[in-house]
Amino acid sequence: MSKHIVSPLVYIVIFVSLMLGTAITIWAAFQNFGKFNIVIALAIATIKATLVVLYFMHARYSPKRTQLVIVCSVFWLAIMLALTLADYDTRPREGRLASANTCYHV
Amino acid sequence: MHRTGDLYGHFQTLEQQKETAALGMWIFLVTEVLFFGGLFLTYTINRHTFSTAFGIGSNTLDIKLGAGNTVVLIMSSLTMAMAVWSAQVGKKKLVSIFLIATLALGTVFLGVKAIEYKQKFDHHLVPGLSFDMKYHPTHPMPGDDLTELALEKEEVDKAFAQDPDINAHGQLYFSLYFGMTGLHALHMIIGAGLLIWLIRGSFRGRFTPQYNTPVEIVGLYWHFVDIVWIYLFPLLYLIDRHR
Amino acid sequence: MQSQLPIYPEQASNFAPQVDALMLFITAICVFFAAAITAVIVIFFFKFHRKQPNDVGIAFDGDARLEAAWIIVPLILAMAMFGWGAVVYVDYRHTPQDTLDVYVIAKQWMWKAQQPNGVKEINELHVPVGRNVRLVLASEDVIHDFFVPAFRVKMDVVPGHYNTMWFRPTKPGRYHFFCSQYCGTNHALMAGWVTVMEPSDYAAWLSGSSGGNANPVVAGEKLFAEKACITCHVPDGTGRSPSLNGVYGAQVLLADGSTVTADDAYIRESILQPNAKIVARYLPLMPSFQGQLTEEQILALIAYIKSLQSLPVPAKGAGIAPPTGNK
Amino acid sequence: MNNTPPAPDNELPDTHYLNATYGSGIRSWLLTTDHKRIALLYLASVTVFFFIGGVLATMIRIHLLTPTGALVTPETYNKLFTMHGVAMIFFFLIPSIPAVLGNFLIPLMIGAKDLAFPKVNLLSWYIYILGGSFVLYSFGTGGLDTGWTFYTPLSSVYSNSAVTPAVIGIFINGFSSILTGLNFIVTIHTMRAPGMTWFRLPLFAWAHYATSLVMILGTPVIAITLLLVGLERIFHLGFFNPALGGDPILFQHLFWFYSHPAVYIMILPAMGVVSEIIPTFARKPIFGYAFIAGSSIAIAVIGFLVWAHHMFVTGESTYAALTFSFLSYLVAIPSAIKVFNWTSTLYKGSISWDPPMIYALGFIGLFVIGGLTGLFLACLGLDIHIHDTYFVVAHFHYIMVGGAVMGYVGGLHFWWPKITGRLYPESLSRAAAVVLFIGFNLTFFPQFILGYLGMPRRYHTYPPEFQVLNVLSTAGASILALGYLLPMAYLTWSMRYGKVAGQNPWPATGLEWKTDSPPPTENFHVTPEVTWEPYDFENRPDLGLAAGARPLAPAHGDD
Repeated sequence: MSKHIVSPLVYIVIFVSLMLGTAITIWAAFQNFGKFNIVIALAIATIKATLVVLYFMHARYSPKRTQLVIVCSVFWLAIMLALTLADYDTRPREGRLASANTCYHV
Repeated sequence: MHRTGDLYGHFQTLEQQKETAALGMWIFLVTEVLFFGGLFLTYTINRHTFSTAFGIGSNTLDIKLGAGNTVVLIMSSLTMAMAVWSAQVGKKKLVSIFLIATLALGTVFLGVKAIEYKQKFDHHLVPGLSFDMKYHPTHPMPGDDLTELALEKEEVDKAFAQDPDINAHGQLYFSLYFGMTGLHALHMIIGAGLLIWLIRGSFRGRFTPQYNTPVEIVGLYWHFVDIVWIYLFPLLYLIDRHR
Repeated sequence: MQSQLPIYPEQASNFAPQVDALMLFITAICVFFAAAITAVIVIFFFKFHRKQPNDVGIAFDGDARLEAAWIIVPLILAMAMFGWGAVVYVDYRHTPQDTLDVYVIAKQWMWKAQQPNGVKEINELHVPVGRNVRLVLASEDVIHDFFVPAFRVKMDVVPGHYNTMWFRPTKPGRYHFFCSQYCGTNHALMAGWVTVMEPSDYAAWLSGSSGGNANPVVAGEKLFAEKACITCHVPDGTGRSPSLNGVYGAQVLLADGSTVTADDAYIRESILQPNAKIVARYLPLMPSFQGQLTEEQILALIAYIKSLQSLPVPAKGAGIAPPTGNK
Repeated sequence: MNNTPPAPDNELPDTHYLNATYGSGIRSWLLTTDHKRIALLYLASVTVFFFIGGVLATMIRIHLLTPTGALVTPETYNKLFTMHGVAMIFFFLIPSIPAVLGNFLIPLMIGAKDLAFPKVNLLSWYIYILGGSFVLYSFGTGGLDTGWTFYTPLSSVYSNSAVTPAVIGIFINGFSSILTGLNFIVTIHTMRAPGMTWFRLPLFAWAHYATSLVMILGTPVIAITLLLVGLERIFHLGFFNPALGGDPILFQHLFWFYSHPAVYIMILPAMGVVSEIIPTFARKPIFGYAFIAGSSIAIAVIGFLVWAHHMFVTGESTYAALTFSFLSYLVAIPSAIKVFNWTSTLYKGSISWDPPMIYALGFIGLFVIGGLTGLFLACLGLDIHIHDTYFVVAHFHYIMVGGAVMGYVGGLHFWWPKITGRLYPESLSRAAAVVLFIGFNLTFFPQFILGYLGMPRRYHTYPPEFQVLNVLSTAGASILALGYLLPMAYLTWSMRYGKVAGQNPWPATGLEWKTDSPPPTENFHVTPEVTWEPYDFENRPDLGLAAGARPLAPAHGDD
């Protein structure tokens, strides 16, 4: 597809960043950030995934069409998650028998 | 289809053929994103509702094995990327070496996964009739860390007092755990099959700077499988490690 | 078989005229467009019929103004439909305060209804005319749906969820109700009759048929003692758990600082998942009663707690948020 | 232009895809990678499912003649409508136009020798057959009584019928759909002939591009959802079972995330067919090409934002309901654009009364009713009353049968000469189209009234006051059945005895008409080059029509 050849040096840098990201994820999981634990974990995972897509999968050097395909996949995933969760989160009282506000960590 | 050299008859040029194959793989990956997406949504809603049970379930997973596997898989992504590079610059021997390395790392990952599954079987944590979150804390296995186990017992007992259905809810966690990692492992196995096919090709020197499409698109697939794991690891192993 | 062919069901609730007006509005617009398009097509079909076998039609450019017109006009009409529909819908969802509450439990393939005084009915529902009636719907197995065409009301009955619906019958009579969510083999037999009665008749009916049926408040009070709830939930607020006097319908302050309205669903959740929402200043001590109570027993407990609504709230030992707090 | 001499008018070309020798006998069909032969494999297999679904529908209508339902038991009735829905939706409507006509035509229309991935195309047919076998196995061993919607916990816990093989079959079949969509998207991107720019693409191709988007983005979600239902049944897991902590509402979200857009998988290709037929038989460029193309994409995209309008009475939050209702109204606009543009195209056309045109105009009539009644259902205040009644049944049959099937049959009539090289009896087929239109309206229009009167769907027995309308509906269904049997009969007859069609019998402007009928295996003897705008009859002397009635005007100011 792309004529661009990514140099092994870039791959190594990305690999090291991914390792670093993994280490930070594990470290952060053992700290208590309250509800931000999940946010941090997902943020790091997303950064890692982005690095893989951009460099290992060459999306950065790919034609616009490929980049559009990637954006679409993320967009549709977001539609599915966001609109479903929007229903759950705005129910006046979640009728289910349990709820997120557990006092497990009290 | 007629085929002339590397070019299939319904294409005009090699370039067109390569573009087509890559676009096809990308679009396939889009469907994969949505496929796993349905599972992630199910996971999200249930984790939201049953955070206690999910926390306990998550803490029974072996974080060392999980983290180790993460490292192994990312390394395999690196070797896969290097295989693509080797093909692009025409280092035929390196192509084979890197592909074999990728396959080896993938196999290690699957082996570790098998060990983890075996553990869950032994601990009665596989969804089904014998599922019991209280089993393992009261039946130590050789080599268990007993203080860790005592902590787990306390946690399970406490949760059980508050939620007699904790086994059902814990089973939801493990259903999703096996569902998601199982589907991921299935993708790894398919990927390993594709790698074997590539390695055979590379031994015959098939991949050159002019023609390396198979290596590239299998690479895309392999990296995608890696990305899925990048999300699975924190979502399954690291829910509640800061207790 | 009826002698004439009706095109809409009887109007027997406050919603029926609203829904029928909305129906008429949308029908008018749609009939206009459908007729206009059909007429134009038919006219063109004959008027521009090909004369010679090798004739060609006359090409002309697209017209941006025309395109804009048939984007904007339908959009405006669609928004009008949306807006009107939304107004009616909000009315459906906004239950008035002064409702007569009837519990309706669905199971394959029957409906059980329980009047506030404990009278139980099967596949029948009696309600007084002119009163706001609220149905609290629970399912014991699969998803069902309570549908009264004459009232234009419908709500799914989802296992594991409490759904509620309300209406105000406006005309005495007997009306069909149906299960309208497919629920298995005898789905079509899961139907019955709503009887709308004059309030005096309703009162007479209630007292006449109450024999043999335990009053849910009484049953709930008995359960409250049997299950030892009372040992912690001491009415004067000195127990390990908050007093339940006056809690129903009030705002409860939770440990995490938020407040929640103590409605049926909250009380149900507190019985089944006590630690989901802990009242401020209290410990998560209460065991869960999941699996130990039937749906009917839970409803009885709720009815009992509701009957405590008017009792004095102790100064200390209640979970109710201070009245100055954010509502 | 085509460099081969056209075959004489009264005989088929010497070699074409049907008689070309690549292998012998049945193997040359079962192992073919030729998109045209695969399309015919699909044609045969979807017809089988249409037939199964049709027989079940007939039994349903006969059963409903009397309020007490004399024909079958409640269990059987529930199985009838469930299997009717599953067979028709997953195995007929969704693959019908894309996998038969789309498969056959897209490479021809864009001037390619085949789809981008011919082997994948064959694979997707085998997947379809495998999935179909599972579902037929389920039908044959206990049947299926969950409703095609598979709502949990009825499907996952309470139903005693053969749910597991059915959900596995639909899961498998999903990949057939995904691979077809993938193939189309890639083909349209990378395989176009020289000169075939995006805005010269036939609207049929645009519609299939939009359809394929829905296929690849939605189908994986239904696949995983039904897989979870299957696992729930086999291993007694609790994803959607409230007794085990799961949530049945979550199932509905996941299910409709695909199954609402799936309606667009059915209707968009039919719209594409109509967009081809109208300009051809009005002999003029289509009005508002770019708007029709764009509205296909808009429908595919906005169609993904409306799914929870199937859940207004589940206890969905008010805010979510308002959002989904609003978005549902937005999706009506692109459909309106199409209808207005088709109608305008007729203006000052040279309209022939050929059978495909009758079908296409019938499509518009039925689709308008189907589409407009969608406005009733999107309306929050109204949906509460008509949800899950026969109003819904009538509405979606107007879209799926009146729309999609009418488009499919019309498309078959339009391209039949290309597919088989032969023509069918003209007056008979024109009559069949009229019978179909009348029969359809008689069957389904009474159901709107039944629904508003409050007759719930999926009832094997109903109160006597609903009988008159049910009898009307059943009477209409018998006419409708005739409307389907007629084309089946004369199209089959024409394969052998029909008059030879020649390259371009109508004539039409698309590339597919610039090759032999039936086309050669490689589609074109020489790779074609496109130098004309779509649906332009005036600058096409090769069509042999009265050229240039007036000075040439650019067909589309906007491309």
